[in-house]
Amino acid sequence: MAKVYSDATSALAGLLKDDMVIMAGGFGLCGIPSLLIKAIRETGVKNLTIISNNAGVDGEGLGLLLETRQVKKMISSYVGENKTFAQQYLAGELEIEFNPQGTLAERIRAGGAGIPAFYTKTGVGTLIAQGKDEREFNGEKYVMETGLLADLAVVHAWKGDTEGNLVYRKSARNFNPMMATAGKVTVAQVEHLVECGTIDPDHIITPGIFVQRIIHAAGLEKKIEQRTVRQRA
Amino acid sequence: MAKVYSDATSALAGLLKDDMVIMAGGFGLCGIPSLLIKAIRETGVKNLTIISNNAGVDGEGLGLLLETRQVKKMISSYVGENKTFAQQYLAGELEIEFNPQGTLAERIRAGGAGIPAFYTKTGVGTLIAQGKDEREFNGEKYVMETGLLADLAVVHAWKGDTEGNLVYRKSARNFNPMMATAGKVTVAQVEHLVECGTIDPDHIITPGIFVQRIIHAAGLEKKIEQRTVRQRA
Amino acid sequence: MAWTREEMAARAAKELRDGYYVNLGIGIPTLVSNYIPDGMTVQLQSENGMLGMGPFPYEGDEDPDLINAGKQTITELPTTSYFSSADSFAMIRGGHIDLSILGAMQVAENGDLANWMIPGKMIKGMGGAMDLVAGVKKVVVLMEHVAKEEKKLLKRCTLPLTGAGVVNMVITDLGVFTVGKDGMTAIEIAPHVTREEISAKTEASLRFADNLVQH
Amino acid sequence: MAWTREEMAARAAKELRDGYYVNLGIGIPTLVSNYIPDGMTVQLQSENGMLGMGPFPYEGDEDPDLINAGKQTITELPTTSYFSSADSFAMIRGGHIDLSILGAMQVAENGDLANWMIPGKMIKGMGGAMDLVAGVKKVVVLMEHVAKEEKKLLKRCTLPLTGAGVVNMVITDLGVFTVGKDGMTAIEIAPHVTREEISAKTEASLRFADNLVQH
Repeated sequence: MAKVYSDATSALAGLLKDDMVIMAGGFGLCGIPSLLIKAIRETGVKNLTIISNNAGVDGEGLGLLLETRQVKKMISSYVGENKTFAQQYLAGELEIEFNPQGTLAERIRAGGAGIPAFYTKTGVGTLIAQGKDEREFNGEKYVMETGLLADLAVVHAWKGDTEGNLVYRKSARNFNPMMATAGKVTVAQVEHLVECGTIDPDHIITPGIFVQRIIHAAGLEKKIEQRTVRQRA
Repeated sequence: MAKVYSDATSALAGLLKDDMVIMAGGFGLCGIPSLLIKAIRETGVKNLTIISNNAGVDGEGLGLLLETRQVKKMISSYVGENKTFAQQYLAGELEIEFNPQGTLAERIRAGGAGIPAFYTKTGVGTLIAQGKDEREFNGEKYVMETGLLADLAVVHAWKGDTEGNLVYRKSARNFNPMMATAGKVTVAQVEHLVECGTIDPDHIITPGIFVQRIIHAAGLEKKIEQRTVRQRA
Repeated sequence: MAWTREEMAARAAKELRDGYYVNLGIGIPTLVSNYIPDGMTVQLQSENGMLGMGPFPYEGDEDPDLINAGKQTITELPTTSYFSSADSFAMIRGGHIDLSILGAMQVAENGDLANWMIPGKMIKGMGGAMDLVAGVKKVVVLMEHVAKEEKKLLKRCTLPLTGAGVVNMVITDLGVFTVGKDGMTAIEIAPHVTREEISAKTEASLRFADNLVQH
Repeated sequence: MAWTREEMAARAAKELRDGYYVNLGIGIPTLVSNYIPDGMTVQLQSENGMLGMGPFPYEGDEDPDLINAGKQTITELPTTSYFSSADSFAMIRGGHIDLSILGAMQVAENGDLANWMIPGKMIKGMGGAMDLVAGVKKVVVLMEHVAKEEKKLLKRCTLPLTGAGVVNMVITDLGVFTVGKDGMTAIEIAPHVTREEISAKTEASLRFADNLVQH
């Protein structure tokens, strides 16, 4: 069962269809599966429901799929940095379901872990709890949130081996590990593709069982959204 | 806030009282907080409720607390290897609450993660589901299980730094990371105590926020329960 | 001539497919790993927190930090990864394991499975069995057809259940049986074993498949 | 004379304790990290998956894989650890963070907080704010007392809530206010600010503490 594909387009072959649900890792532009998103755009697949913490920015990340109007609905926690998004949303062309960031992260983890629903304090007494079951535990109110699954998860990792074991680098980890567990099929782009046995098995964050296809994203250009620096003394 | 203590006894000082709930990491005798268990025994604290996947063996691990009858109740998934346990249980001197292993692991994770309850397929239609809420999601039945917390968690790790960041080695990881998150206070014994900055921050499994006290378990003797080997060709 | 334990394990190994992730229970199921066909890649999961389980170590190489769910010393492979028990059972509960092969005391024609307690006897606990049968995509039971004169393929389990309606296939020393919505079906019979013998030793309503294989 | 943003941040820093784990919101709260007293150890959490957040990098040292929850480039410290968003919010929701300091549009006398949406305007989303206010042990709001003539300390929030009954303390340019079961209490007043000015600029029922500190 060879998991390694030569490029993003071949790795996505046969996996895309209109109206599907796709999870895409990343926080802002950090740790996003940029090559896989570009390849999705090229296929022209449409009416997508995208589960991703953010919606990219104009011309980068998921912003690319918004430009081409391939997205029907976003499930996100924050979409502030995207003019295309704002235009389509205000024109009623794009649906959005806001989830608190921690609830979104936990819903994805739950989906991958076979947990159909869980209770959280987050959002109790707010719009987020409307229409959802509430229940008291130890005298405190909690709201029920459901697990999320996707037809396809696309993730970015720092290093991966031919078995699909993944490790992430610094804050580029973010949503990628949970999404890898919650896609019926998960495709990973990795900056360094290595042989099995090269990564210390105690350091692996995503075991290969969760990754069906993997590509080497050589020489990837990674964007910085907000370059903040301090002066040298 | 110095987290490093000189030995198990001083690390537990002020934390123990009768009738408390203690979580103890480990699977079988693998990755158990052996020094901390011995120190708990020496204090004579009693009527303990212990949450641990197993109950040790005679003379090792939690078996030591059973010998001295310090345990009132165990919450475990499997207690097969312990004669003291069997005797006390059959004499009605020891309570046991069996949890499926995955449910136990998830209840502990949920406790530490602020999730008071979740649904699982595990145990539906069995004794385990009796008296628990059941609910259907997508036409399938699930049972509600609640989060678990403890007054104290004692865990074992391979390496730890002075901030309390922990890494585990091979299958000695098991229940330790979740338990570290679910104790009001968590005390860790580590085989290698190192300075901050020594462990690659991408490799840390338990961030120091979860560990209040830490001791160096130098030259620890680790037991093997079932020595199985193959012959050299 | 009923199958031996080794033959039962070899038959169970035919349920493996290339790329499968598999959890093997204690006892006869453990033997299945000896029959993985050459050229087929199968990763074994150990529910205490390991994927890619290797064979027992050479004498002197035992590592107390490296055990399987049966608490036996084992080894790692180039594909190995380690994770916590919560992550391990997230993997199991979430349906990521393709196949679980485990032993049983009783299996009912509706797929119910009992393998963890006998009322009145000391209860050791279910360990990870309830999670495995509830979560794994395909559950194959490997057991003797009859134990101490007691039938084990039943209309209804008399022992407390490990899981309800969870078994997909049973392999015994006498044959191979599928379990589905339409009940239990014999699809293979061990050499020199007769339909009559199987019927006599089975309480469950049993259909014999049209394309039944008599080994 | 109302406090400046820097003075407000300095006052908020007095809520820090040695060994605290703290999450700082975007805006004025970020400035609080400049006022951590010498010799006090405080670890800053960034909810995108980092504990032990360091200062901005020197020019040329920016790393696209190392950003905070405001998407700004930052650095790591010897104490730093990284984790997933699920683990990060497990930490937050589970009550492991001691203190959250964040901005707000409105705070009500019952501790309700509104800081994520204005009906009729483009909604950007709540990000991690709802999780933080629901999960963190102590929530301190740092904001202007009045914005564009609109009062912000109210009897009831008029904007959609971020959390109900979650605020423990409010620090504005005019003073410091605790929020508890007995409502809102002014405990400190900025230099040259009068009780009358505060009362006039506050809709919430406000008690002045017996041991009120007039700076």
